[in-house]
Amino acid sequence: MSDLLRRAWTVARKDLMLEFRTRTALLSAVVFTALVLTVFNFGRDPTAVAPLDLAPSILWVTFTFAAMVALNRAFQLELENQALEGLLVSPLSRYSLYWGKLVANLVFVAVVEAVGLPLFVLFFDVPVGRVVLPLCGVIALATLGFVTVGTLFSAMVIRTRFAELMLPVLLLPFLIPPLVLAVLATAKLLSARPLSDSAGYLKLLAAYDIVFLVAATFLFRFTVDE
Amino acid sequence: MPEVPQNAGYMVAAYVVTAIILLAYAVSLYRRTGRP
Amino acid sequence: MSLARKGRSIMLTGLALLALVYVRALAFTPVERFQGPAQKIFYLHVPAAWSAMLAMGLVGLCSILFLVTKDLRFDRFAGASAEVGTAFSLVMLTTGPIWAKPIWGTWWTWDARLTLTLFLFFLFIGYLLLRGAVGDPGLRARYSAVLGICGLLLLPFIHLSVYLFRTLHPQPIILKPSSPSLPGSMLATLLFSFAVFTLLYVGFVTQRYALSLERESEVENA
Amino acid sequence: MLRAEGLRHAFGEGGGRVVALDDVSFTLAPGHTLAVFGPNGAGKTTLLKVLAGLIRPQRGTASVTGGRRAIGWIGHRSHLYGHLTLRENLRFWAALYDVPRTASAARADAVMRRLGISDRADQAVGSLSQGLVQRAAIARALIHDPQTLLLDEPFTGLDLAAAAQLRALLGELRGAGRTLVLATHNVDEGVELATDIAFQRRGGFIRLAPRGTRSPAQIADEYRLAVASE
Repeated sequence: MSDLLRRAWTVARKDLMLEFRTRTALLSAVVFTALVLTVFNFGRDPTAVAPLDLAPSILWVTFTFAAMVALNRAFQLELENQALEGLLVSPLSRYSLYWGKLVANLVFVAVVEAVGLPLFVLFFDVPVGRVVLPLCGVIALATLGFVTVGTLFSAMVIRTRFAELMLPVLLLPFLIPPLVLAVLATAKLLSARPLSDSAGYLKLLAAYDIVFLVAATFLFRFTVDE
Repeated sequence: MPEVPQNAGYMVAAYVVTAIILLAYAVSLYRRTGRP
Repeated sequence: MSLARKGRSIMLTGLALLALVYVRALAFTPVERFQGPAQKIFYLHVPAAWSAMLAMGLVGLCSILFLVTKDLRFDRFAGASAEVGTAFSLVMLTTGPIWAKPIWGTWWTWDARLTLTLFLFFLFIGYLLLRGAVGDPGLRARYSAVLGICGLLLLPFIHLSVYLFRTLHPQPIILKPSSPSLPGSMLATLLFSFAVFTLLYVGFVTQRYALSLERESEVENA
Repeated sequence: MLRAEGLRHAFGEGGGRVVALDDVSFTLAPGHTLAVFGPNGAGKTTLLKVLAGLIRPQRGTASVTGGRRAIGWIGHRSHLYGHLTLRENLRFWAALYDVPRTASAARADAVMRRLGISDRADQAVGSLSQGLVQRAAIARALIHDPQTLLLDEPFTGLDLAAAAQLRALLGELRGAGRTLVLATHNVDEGVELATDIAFQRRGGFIRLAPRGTRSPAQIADEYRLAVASE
C-alpha cells in the first residue's frame, strides 16, 4: 500500500513539476475562472436578484468549468513522446498511475479554486467570514467528486476524435450530483445556517466520492491496458 | 364533484408522437439492415 | 432463421400489439375523473420509461460482463441496447411534458424523476457519441464499458441529489396525480402496455444486434 | 532469461484482420542477443510489446525473468517529457524503477556519461536535437541497469558515429550477461551483435536460428530471399 502511494506521488510530483514549469495551463485556468466570474456579474440583473441568492450557483458553475479545463490536459501531458507507453512498461501499477494523476489534478484544481474563491467573495460581496472553514470542506468534497470521475474520463478521451468536446459531453452529467449537493450546502452555509443543516448533503457528497473513487480505481486499467 | 378536464388534445398528441418515434426507429433499423 | 429475420418478426409483432394497446387504451379504458383523457398518456409514458431503464440496466450489466470475459458479444449487445434505449427515452421525454402541461400546468419541471429521465437520455447520447468517436473495436469496447458502468452508478445519485434540490422549489402542481392504486381495467391496460414495450425492446435490440453483426461481416468481405 | 511460447496475436476483426504473430516460440538465455529483422508493419513492434507486457497475446505466453522491473524498453518515441530537463527525466524514471534515491543521481550521471550526453544534463529535453533525444531515450532505458533490453529500431535518428557507439555499448551489455532483443528493418544494423537471428514478415511468420558462423553478408542475402518470397 505504501509502495502504491509512493509511486503515485512520484507520478503526481512529476506532473506538478511539468505544470509549474510551463504554467500556461494553470495560468489559463486561473484567468478563465476570473473571466467566468466577471461574465456572471454582467449576466444578472443586480436590481432584481440579490447577489446572495445567486452566489452558490455562480461559485459552482465557475468551479465546474475550471475543473473541465484542467482535466482536459491531464493526459495530454503523457502523449508527448508517448511517455504513457513508458509508464505502462514500467513496474508502475495502474492504481498508482490513476492515483498519481488524480492527486496532480486535485492540486491543479485546488490552486484554481484558491484564486477563484477570494475573487468570488470580492466580486459578489459574499459574507464568508465565519463559514470559511466549512465552505472549504464543501469545496474539497465536491472537487474530489468532479476530479475522480474526470481523471478517469480524461484518460479515455485523449484517444478519441474531438477530445476537447468529448470530455464535457461525457463528464457534465456526472458533475450534476456534486454540483447540486455543493450548491445546496453552500447556500445553507452562506445564509448562516448551522453546519448540521447540511449534514445530509455532505453525507451524500461523501458517498458519491467514495463510490466513484473505488469504481474509477478499478476501472482505470481498462482505459490504458490493451 | 369536479368536472372531468377537457384535455384530449394532449392525449392525442402524445399518442401520435410515440407512434412516430417508434415507427421511425423501426423503419431506420429496417432500412439499415441489408435484405439478403 | 437468421437473427435479423427473428428480430424483424419480433419487432413487427411488437408494433402490431402496440396498435392493440392504442385501441384498448383509447377506446376500452375508462377516462380518469380528475385528470381527464390526458391521464391515458401514462399507458405509453411509464412503459417507455421502463424500457429505457431496462436498456440502461442491460448496458451496465453487459459492460461489466464484457470487462470480465472480454467477449465482444457483450459489447455488441451493450451498443445495441444503448441505441434502442435512446429511442425509448425520447418517447419518455416527449410524452412526459405533454402530460405535465395539462396536469401540472407546465411543460417542464425539475422534478426528480423528470430530471432523471433527462440525464438518462444524456447518458445514452454520450455513450453513443463515445462509441462513434473511437475507431478501434477493442478500444471502443473497453471505453464504452467503463462509461456504461459509471453511468449505471450515476443514476441513483442523480435521483437523490435532484430530489433534495427540488425541496427548495415549490412544485407547480395544479392537480394532484391520482393515487397509485388504479382500478382493474386501467391496471390491465398498463400491464398489457408494459408487456408490449418489453417485447418491442427485445425486437429492436435483436434487430440492432444483427445489424452490428452484418456490418462486421461486411468489413470481412471487403 | 526470456521465454516466448506459442505467441499468436492479430489486430482487427474479420477482413481487416492482420496477423502480427503466428505461433512464435523461443527462449533466449542471458548473454544472448536476438535480432529480429523485418520490413515495417511486419509485427516486430507487436512482438516487443508482447514481451514487455504491453499487449496481452491472444494465445501463448511470454515471460521475462524478473518481470517488468527487469526490462529496459526503447520504443519508437523517447518517453521523455520535453519540458523537464534530461536529469529530471532520468531521476523520475529512476524513481519509477525503484532505484534508491541516494543512488539515482549517481546512476543518472553514469548513464549520461556512457551515452555522451552529460553536458546536456540540465537542458530541457524538448530543446535537444533528434539524435540527442534518441541517446537520451537509451539512457532512460538503462537507468535501472535492466537485465533484459527490448529495443525497437534503436538506431533511428543516430548518425554513423553515434550508431557505432550504441553498437559498442550494446556489445558491452551483452558481454555483461544481459539479454537483448533488437528489432530493426535494416539488416546491417546490429547484425554483428546478434547471437540469434529471426526474420519476420507480414502475416506473422517468424523464423529463428542461431547465427552460427554466417557472415553479415550471408544473413543479408537470406533476409532478402525470405522477405522477397512473400
